[in-house]
Amino acid sequence: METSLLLQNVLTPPVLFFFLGIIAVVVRSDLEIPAPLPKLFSLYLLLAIGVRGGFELQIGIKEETLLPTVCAAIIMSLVIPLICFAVLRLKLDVFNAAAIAAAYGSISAVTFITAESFLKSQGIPFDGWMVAPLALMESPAIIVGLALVKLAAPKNRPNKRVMKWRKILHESMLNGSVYLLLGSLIIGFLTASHNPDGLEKIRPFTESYLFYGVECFFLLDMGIVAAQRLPGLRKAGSFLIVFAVCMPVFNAVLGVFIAKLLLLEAGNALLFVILCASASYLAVPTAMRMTVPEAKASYYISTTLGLTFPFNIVIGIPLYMQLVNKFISPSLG
Amino acid sequence: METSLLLQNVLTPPVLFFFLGIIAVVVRSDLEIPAPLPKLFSLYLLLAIGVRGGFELQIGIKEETLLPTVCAAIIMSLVIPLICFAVLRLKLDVFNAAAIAAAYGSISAVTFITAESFLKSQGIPFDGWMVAPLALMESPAIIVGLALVKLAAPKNRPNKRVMKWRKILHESMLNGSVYLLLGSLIIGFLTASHNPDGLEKIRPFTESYLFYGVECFFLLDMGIVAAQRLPGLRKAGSFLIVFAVCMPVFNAVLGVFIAKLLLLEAGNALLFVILCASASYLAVPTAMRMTVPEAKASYYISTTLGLTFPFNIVIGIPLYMQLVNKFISPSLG
Amino acid sequence: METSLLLQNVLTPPVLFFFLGIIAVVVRSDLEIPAPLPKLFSLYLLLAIGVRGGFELQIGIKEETLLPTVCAAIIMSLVIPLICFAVLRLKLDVFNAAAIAAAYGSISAVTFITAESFLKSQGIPFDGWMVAPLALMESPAIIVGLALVKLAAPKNRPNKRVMKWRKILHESMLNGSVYLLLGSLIIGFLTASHNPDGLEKIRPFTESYLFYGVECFFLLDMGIVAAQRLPGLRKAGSFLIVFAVCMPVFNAVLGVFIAKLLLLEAGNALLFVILCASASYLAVPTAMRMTVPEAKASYYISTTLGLTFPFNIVIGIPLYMQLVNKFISPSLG
Amino acid sequence: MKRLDLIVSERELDTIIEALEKAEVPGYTVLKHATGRGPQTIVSEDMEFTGLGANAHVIIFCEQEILEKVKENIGPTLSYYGGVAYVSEATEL
Amino acid sequence: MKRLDLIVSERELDTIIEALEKAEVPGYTVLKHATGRGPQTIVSEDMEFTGLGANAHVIIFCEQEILEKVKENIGPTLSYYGGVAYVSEATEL
Amino acid sequence: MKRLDLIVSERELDTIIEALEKAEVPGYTVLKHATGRGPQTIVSEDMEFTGLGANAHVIIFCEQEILEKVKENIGPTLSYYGGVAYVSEATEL
Ligand SMILES: Nc1ncnc2c1ncn2[C@@H]1O[C@H](COP(=O)(O)O)[C@@H](O)[C@H]1O
Ligand SMILES: Nc1ncnc2c1ncn2[C@@H]1O[C@H](COP(=O)(O)O)[C@@H](O)[C@H]1O
Ligand SMILES: Nc1ncnc2c1ncn2[C@@H]1O[C@H](COP(=O)(O)O)[C@@H](O)[C@H]1O
Ligand code: NA
Ligand code: NA
Ligand code: NA
Repeated sequence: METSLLLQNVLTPPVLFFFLGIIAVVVRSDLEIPAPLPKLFSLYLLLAIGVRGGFELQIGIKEETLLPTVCAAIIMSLVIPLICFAVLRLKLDVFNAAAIAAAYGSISAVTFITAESFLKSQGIPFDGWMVAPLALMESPAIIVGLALVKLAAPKNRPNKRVMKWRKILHESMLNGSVYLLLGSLIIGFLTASHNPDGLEKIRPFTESYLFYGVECFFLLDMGIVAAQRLPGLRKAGSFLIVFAVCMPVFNAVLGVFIAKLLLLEAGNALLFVILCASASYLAVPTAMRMTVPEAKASYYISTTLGLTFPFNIVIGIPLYMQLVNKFISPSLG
Repeated sequence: METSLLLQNVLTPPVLFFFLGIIAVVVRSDLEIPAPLPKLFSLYLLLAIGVRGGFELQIGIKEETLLPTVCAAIIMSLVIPLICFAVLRLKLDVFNAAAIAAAYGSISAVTFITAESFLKSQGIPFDGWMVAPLALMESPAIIVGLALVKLAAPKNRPNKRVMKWRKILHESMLNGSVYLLLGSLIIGFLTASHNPDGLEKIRPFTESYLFYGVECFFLLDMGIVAAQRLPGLRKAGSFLIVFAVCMPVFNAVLGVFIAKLLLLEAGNALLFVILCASASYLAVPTAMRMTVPEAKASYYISTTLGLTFPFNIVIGIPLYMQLVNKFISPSLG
Repeated sequence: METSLLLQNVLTPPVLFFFLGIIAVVVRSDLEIPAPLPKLFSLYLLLAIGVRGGFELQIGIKEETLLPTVCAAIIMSLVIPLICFAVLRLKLDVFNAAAIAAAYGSISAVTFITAESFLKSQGIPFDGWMVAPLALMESPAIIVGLALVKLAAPKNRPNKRVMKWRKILHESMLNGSVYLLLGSLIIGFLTASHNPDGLEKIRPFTESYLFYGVECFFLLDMGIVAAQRLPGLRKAGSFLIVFAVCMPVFNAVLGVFIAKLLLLEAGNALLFVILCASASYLAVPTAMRMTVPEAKASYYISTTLGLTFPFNIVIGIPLYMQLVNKFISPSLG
Repeated sequence: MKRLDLIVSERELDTIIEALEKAEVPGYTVLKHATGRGPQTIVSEDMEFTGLGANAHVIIFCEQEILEKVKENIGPTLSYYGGVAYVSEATEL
Repeated sequence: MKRLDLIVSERELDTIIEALEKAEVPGYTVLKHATGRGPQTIVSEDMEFTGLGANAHVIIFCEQEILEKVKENIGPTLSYYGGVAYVSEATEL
Repeated sequence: MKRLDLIVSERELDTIIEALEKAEVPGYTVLKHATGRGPQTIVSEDMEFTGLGANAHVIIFCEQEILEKVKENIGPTLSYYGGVAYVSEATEL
């Protein structure tokens, strides 16, 4: 059964375009999507996810599972970086370990979207408000990462640069992509509650085929980027390669158990697992670049973008689905 | 009642995104929409407004109020710069006064669109052909501005640069955004009259949710730009700050009286008022930059973009609506 | 009758926007569509054509005319460059002759799209799988062009650069735009055969009004580019000017005869003729630039983009339609 | 050999390039989308969408004689519209 | 007259420009979207969409005295975040 | 210290950078999307969408010895595909 799930996941346009991007690099085609077009896609996707999430949140605000799920998600985004940090310290210095740990505590919105598409194609229902935990998992992970640097780093940091809590909070909340996602969420929520007409006008922009098409385009670019990043990862050594594949699976297993405790149904459970298993390549690296320049950008970008992201998109989603089927809805397993 | 109108205006997605952009700058988020994406949105909006306007013009061409309205609009775009020039000369030299005056005689297409959205959300009908006066108010304002420089400027202009009428006309008619708007208007008109099929194929592109979505995106960027411009305005001094808020209101009041004379109904009246009250940050600055380099770009850009635009979008539209309600359709006031 | 067909072709939004672009250059408006926006439109159009073609191919795969048409198209893309080369050698050296010849053997996707729009507006049916021959005509033309250089060029090429077959194949198949078109075709095909749901989600993105709108935008830019290219062509001399107009017509006549032999109906016949008559300005120039730097880019770009493309878009399509009507479906002629 | 660096508004680029061509420079390179501040003006990124145009950085490698002609030709434009022009030494690799 | 070329990460640009303004440079020009490699880092195009930011190339024409002040002001940023700063001779055209 | 300015077609950039790496330059900076004219070719903005690629401006700060190696490595590419390479003096700030 797993291969059939895998195939069903792979044979969707977004994942196929992701492969098209990877193959382009492998066969040395000169296909490229020049800057700032990927930024356009990324801004659009964040805005669209946010607005939709705000709307769904307004509808689902009274559902019983919502609050526990959000809280559990935030806790996961605090705990996962700590686990990752412990593992990474086996081989890496404090700066690099903290930066990578923060990335794995945070989330990847595009992995989330792809999982949603997968659920839809499988006919498995899920709640739109799962975007809320998504939006709330970035900041805590960044805070933990920076706090680890503050507390664990050698006291004599070069240039006596002291990290201030104020700065940590700023980087974690006001980072461009976190800000746009949270802001759009609030706009979606406000519009849904005070201006249903306005909502009807913006929804097609954020939910129709345009979203699906941009997702395909973005994944095409992500395929190119991921494949270009892979050699960088090889340089970083086998420890990080193993980490970039095993850590998401470990986090996913953790996520399955929490999802079971939360009594989530299969669809929401998969999304929750994806939040745990995916790693950030937007907000966290940006925050780290500014505040922890000692960490190598090539490390935290190559692990998340070059290996964990493709792994999750291609193999992770159907694999986690099977885990969910087994442990959460055994009747379907 | 005004606060309720204000709230209804503010709680629409485009205005909320405008605020999101402003706040991003205030809280120092690093959110940015890199060039040339804002240009893409701006080109799309001009093209879409033009095509729709041409189509509506073709339908409404025989309506009685159309011709008088268009003529009145053109006259306003000639008269307003003269009034503004007189006011601005109190404190500024000829070059700066003429450049700013031209900007206030001209229009802001995005303010117009936002007012349309506002009318729709209020359920107040208006005519699509109001785009025609919009398209025809840019060139006259530029002509007046440049003519003022030609006539009033010190005879010994640096480098003995003589302004030729030919050049004035060229700048006023063939400026990129004027040209695209007028060209699209003509294309919309031609298509509507000779090729109804073609029209049906292009209309969804220019009128559907895509338009609304791009409007939101563009206003997000405008919020960022406006907030970045504000400090520049502070440098320019309090005279220009007061001007940038009071002049639009004065022009709006003028517009209300003309609208009453023209017997326009509430919807068209508000749009007419908006044309009078709004100021150009696309066509006029571009023309001025080329032909009147003596005027400071930071002056005419900061007043229009940094203050008049946000004022109109947030407070102006509901305020002018109330004026219209009071003087034009008193039964509703 | 011809003028009526011509008018019907010209009075469609895409062609009108093409004119708007040309006129912008002629009257020296400063309208411009900054890079990389044209690239965005071009990527989107290739992706959309490809996906749609793959889907239609999956439907039409068992149709009798499909295989012969594809084979004939490939043969044409091998034969036309040879004819062109023979003609061009009258005045040009091997390098330039081969590069231009390859361009005319290949195709222009936007000319093809415009012809489809024309057919739709005329109510003439055609098959969607005609995209398959389109996608398959680029590579062979490039191969012939490079083979001509390899075989006919002076043996002592500067820097003793030897052209390897491996490199020729790489350039002809893995060129960015060929790769995206073929890749999207395969994705469309795979999705259509294995995941009808996924297809339904991607189709509106590639076939709805978004496609038509982007086509308009792209043609606006192409108008600007073509008009800017024209002076370059004048420098290249009258031989190339005559060639750029007469060769497409000759190829079209050839195409009409082959289409008659293939028993194609009017719609497909016109598209087949367009494939023969149009010339590449994306894939072929890119391949030539890399492998035959001795050929002047201004020659092969200016002929295809500055003259053949506008000629085909404006006059060619209705002209070829009339040819098709005369020779293929005489009852309608 | 000399290296000339011009920084001018994108909107005056056509005039400048015409002037360069008239001075018969052997070649030139243009980098657009430059921003910056000078004694007179501030040019920021949003100039781009408003149509005001950012700055362009023009690099010219040429002989001293040509430099003289360039100076004559572009002088008026620079003094009217602003912009800077600096010369350094350069030798071919 | 001197010409100073700075190449720094776009994300530190604001700090750098503040430092330049404090040193009272007569003007500066910024070219963004630069990529490259240094002794410490590789900066590629995809830095752009991830928000990491590419590099910026900053050009400053100024007198020797100002250069000293610039050095003081931007020194710490360069040594902490990386980036290069080189000076050449230049004369006004 | 020397400053090397290369202006080459974007399409040859990979070859050039490989050559630079082989010459063991300490670093380099690339600015893409440059347009221009040389003795042989004109490169305009629309090269971008056609896939022909605009020019790239590559800046390298390095020692004289490395320059020699760079010259050897990129010489053939430059003479075959066109492009310019100029050297000036530079000192670290
Ligand atoms: N000292 C300088 N160093 C580098 N760039 C400058 C300098 N002065 C002016 N610029 C550039 O030249 C442009 C025009 O300056 P201005 O002469 O003030 O109009 C500015 O926007 C800067 O990009
Ligand atoms: N020797 C060099 N020549 C030119 N650019 C350099 C050089 N070294 C560093 N850079 C640029 O400076 C940036 C920062 O380098 P780094 O000091 O390694 O962080 C690099 O990404 C390059 O763009
Ligand atoms: N004298 C020059 N000064 C500045 N840039 C040049 C010069 N000559 C050539 N270039 C640049 O180098 C590119 C290639 O020139 P070419 O050698 O003619 O192929 C041109 O497109 C210009 O951008
Ligand atoms: Na995670
Ligand atoms: Na006005
Ligand atoms: Na052809």
